[in-house]
Amino acid sequence: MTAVLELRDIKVWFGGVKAVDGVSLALEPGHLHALVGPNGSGKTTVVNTMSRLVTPTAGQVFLDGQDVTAAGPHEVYRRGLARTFQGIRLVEGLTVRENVLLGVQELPAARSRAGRRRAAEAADEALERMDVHHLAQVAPAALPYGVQRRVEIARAVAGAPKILLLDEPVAGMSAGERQEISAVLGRLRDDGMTMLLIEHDLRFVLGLSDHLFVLNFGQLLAAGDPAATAALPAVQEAFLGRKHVPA
Amino acid sequence: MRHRARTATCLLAASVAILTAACGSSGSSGGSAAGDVLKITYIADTSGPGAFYGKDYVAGAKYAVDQVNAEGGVGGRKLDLEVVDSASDQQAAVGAMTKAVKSNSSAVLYALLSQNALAMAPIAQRSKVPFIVGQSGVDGITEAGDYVYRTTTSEGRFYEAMLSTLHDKGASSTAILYASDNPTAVTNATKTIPAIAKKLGMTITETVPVKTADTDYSQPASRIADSSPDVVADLTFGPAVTTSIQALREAGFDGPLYGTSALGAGALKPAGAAAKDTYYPSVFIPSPKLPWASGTSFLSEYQKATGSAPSFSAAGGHDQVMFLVAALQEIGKGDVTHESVKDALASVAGKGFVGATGEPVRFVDRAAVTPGVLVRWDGEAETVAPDQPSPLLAAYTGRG
Amino acid sequence: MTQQLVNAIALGSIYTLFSLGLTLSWGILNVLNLAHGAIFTAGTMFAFLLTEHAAGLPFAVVLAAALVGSALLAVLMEAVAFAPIRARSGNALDAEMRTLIASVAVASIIVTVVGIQSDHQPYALPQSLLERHRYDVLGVHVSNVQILVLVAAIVLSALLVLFVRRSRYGRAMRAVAFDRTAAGMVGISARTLQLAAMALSGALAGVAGVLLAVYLGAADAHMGDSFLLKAFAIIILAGVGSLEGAVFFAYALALVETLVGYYLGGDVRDALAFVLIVVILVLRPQGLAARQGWQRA
Amino acid sequence: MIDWFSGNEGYIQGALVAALLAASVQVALRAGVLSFASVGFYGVGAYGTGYLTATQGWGTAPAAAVVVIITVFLSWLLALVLARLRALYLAMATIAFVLLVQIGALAWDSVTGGPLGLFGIPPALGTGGVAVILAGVLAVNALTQRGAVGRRLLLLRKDEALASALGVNVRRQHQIAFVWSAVLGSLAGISQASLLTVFTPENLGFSVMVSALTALVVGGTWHWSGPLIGGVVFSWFLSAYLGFASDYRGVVEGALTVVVLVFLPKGLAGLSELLDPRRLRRAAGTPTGGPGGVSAGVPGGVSTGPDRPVPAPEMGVSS
Repeated sequence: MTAVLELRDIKVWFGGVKAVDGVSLALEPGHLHALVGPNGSGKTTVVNTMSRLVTPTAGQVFLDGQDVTAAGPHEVYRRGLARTFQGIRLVEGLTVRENVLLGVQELPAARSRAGRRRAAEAADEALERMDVHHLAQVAPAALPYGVQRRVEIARAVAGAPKILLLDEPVAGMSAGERQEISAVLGRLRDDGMTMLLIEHDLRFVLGLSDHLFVLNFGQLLAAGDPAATAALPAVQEAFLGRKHVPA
Repeated sequence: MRHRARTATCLLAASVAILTAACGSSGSSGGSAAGDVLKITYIADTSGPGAFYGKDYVAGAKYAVDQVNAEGGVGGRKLDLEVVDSASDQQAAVGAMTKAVKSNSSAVLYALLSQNALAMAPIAQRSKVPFIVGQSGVDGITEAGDYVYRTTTSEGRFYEAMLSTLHDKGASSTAILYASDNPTAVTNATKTIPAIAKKLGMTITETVPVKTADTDYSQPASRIADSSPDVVADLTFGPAVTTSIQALREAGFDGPLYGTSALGAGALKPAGAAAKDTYYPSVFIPSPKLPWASGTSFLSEYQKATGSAPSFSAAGGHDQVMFLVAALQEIGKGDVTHESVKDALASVAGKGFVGATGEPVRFVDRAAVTPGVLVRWDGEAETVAPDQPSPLLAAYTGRG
Repeated sequence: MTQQLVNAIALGSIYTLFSLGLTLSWGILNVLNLAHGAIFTAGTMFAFLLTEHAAGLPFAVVLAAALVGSALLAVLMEAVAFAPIRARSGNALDAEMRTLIASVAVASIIVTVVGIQSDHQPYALPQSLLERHRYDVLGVHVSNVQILVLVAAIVLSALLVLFVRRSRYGRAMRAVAFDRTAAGMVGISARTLQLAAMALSGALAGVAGVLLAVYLGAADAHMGDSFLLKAFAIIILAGVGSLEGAVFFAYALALVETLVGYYLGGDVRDALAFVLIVVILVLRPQGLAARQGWQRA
Repeated sequence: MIDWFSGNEGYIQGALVAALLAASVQVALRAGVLSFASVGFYGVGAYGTGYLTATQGWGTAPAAAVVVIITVFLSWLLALVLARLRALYLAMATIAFVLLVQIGALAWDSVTGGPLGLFGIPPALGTGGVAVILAGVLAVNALTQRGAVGRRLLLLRKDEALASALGVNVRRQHQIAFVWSAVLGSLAGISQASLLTVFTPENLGFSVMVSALTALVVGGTWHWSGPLIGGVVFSWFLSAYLGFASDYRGVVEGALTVVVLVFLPKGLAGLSELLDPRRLRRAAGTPTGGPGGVSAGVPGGVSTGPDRPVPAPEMGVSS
């Protein structure tokens, strides 16, 4: 079974700063992977490298077995890699539905008239799956944070991606909202979606993920079964040891 | 839905605006010529950078109209001068021009900027409306056609006599500093002066272009001073006049300067004593020593009527009107149409008319030819140069 | 050749004073302030009016008055136009554009008023304000005005750099220039900071204007325009917000312009600054002197 | 009506050209490109047509066609060169480009006529022809204001990184916007040369850029009708009816502009919104500022959230 997404010895250096320093990992189809690490460990850079917003200093990125290291972010999106950002990034001036339409309208399939209609249907379906269809005509800025996140996820999954990268989807959320999002992620996993969840809170991902990657100082510290990996002393130290150090 | 509502409101707003504009303008441009009044539209740059001269042109034109009306008008008809501000802006000038050619004006007069005049002249010619331009140093202006006249002598024509005078005083070499973004200065610097210098046997030591907006003249001035010319042509405008003269003096050049009529009193005053011994040609200056009688009598009468001395711009505005008046007088009680005015202007141009800038003001190819006067700045005021070739324009007496 | 060097230094000093003010407003307020040239001109007009109405004042007083007048004018512009527009703009692009246009509109107002005041003619500060002397040093002409301009540029830029480096306000300004969210960190309200930056910027423009009017011998309503574009070139070479860079590149540009003008002619010199803008932006968008990576901060 | 039209034709022509020029800046801005380059191509269009018709004796139509093709080619090259620049940096680079075009126009005597400019350009297009061009341009802009293209443009200018992460080829879109903007600038130049019959270096340059952007922003930056409203207001109404202000014309114009900028964030095109009661109600119920992540509240209220394009490598499209 080939990995949906694979990083091979990725290095990302900003000037003298080694944000990511030799990370290799593979994401298996249908799994919910979690990438955890303390603040500043390079998690977002890893995601940005996967979604091609950052070009690695060295190493390769494979999507569905194809080398996409030189591809642009729009190209990997069109090939089935969708992502969300750490902060909510909905477009002001567009309604909820229009925001979700953005997730499908640039796909190659939406070029024909029939394709556009199918894409719109897919968007409406995604709205329903995320339970925000009743808000379709609302301006997103007026909605609660958790709902806005669901709209974003609807936008990301509307185009039926092969893989979904979620960059700290519950950051800054209340317990109730976290519950809500975690239920959404569980449903997506049940539907067979391959996902990578970036999170700095180890506990949040433990019950949710199938596979855990731990990142520290730009390097992969450990990987494997979530519970076992989290129990490793090195992982405990990385999280507890840095807990009191302000990032 | 909301887009449609917005668009509709937009269109509504736009159409209201257009209707308002339509109503606003119908009063001024509609209707035909009133029987006992001859309307003249005077477009002038009375605001913006050209305002200093533009306002004086208007003052001169108004004075002329008042004089004519005080004497009973032309053929029993009073003159009605409508002044439109073109704001030293080409768009405003062209807009005012298209409006004026559709109005009941017998002719359109304009001062001051060449750029604007160039764009306006073809409109006049296409609409077959007589168009009389004051100032405008560009020769091409009257090429637009037989409806277009210019009442200010191209200053380049004065240069030969000016340079001869300087040559007679012992100058055998000259350097040229000029504004390379001004068409008149470019022509004079690269064609007129070199040709004259060659004829007189003068050498040109340096030709240095500057831009009107430049602020550093020390470097061009150094170049000129280093070439040690006997005299220097300073063909710059605005504050650059002061700056360049001071820079030339600072760079060590102490000889006489000469240049364009743009040097004028306003531009030289800030330079003060540094500009002492600067020569330039003018079609008119407010001096009782002016070598033609109509000029000095204009000076005294204008001063009597308005309380201030007329500038060369006022004289120019006056002569634009007087040229038209001479044509209207020829028509007399006849029908004043654009065509009859054009024909009368051609006839007057053939004979010449008496104006403040010449007695008479003659025409060559619909452009005025006037005697001119060589002016010398003595450090405080402009004076008629003591060694005055009279007339300054040698060709003036020769032409008929 | 040495003479060209002297000329270039004087020109560079004026460039310096002008650019420093502009780089402050761009770096701190993110305003491409096209009214900077107009404020510069207004400075000359303040000085001119003062000498007209109160002849015999010492030069230092006239200079100080122009400084204060220009600073107030800049603050007024910030308070009446820029700040309300920023507060009401939807996003950064909108705010940048709208303040840019507002600065043009304000410039139009200032230039028109100065034009009316001066009757659209060049005007000059009285010769008695600062007697010009020319010294011949080893065959090179140096005037006292050139020396004054140089000294003023050095002293004022040194003071400004010190202020920005050492004072609480200055550090806050720097923090904002490097990271726009950092204003609150130093405990100074963003509002105060913005007004202070505009006041400084205006004051520098006013001083530069008066010195230039003295140096050139005359001024007119439109004199600021050509400096504006040169200053933009300098700021871009230096990197937005970099004071030391602005000083360095002000002199560098003046020197290169003077030499190019002398040897290759005016057209090439005019094109030089603009070619530099394009080339530098394309090769190094953050400017030549800017510290690496500050835009990532 | 015909009398009235012909009496105002000069102003109307001015408004049409100004609207085209403002639209040329707008189409770039809509895609998040703050570029003045179209004003340079305004010069290219005007001088190109002027040279080919007045000097070389070509017909206006083939001349215009050739000029537009040259514009597409040159602007595409320029877009490649300037691809990395954003916001004020791009604005600055394109200002420099326009001024270089102006210097070129002054220096290249044999084609441009130097400081004197070109005159005697045949008036082939006429007011009607230019009005048709403008109507076509505005129709395209109006149609692309909504639907998929409209959404894509909004996304592009609000959040470039998000756009690329949602499959938008940002660099390509910027190039298209840049070239389209240049073509509109060129069309404005062709129109101006043909209407005025003269074109000089003074018709180009800094003040032209500033007027184009002013007309656009005052008219309404983001609405298709903005350029038209701005053009009509500045090149027609203010030119024709500010006579009463005489010397204070510049003051009145400047003050009006500031007032519109401060009180009408959407420009004069936004006036219709103020008059629409339904929108007013909706606006009242909707807070305008986004929540934390969308636009961080920062000093002065300028959003510096992800919608601010900066020329840093991780935000741009590095392919």
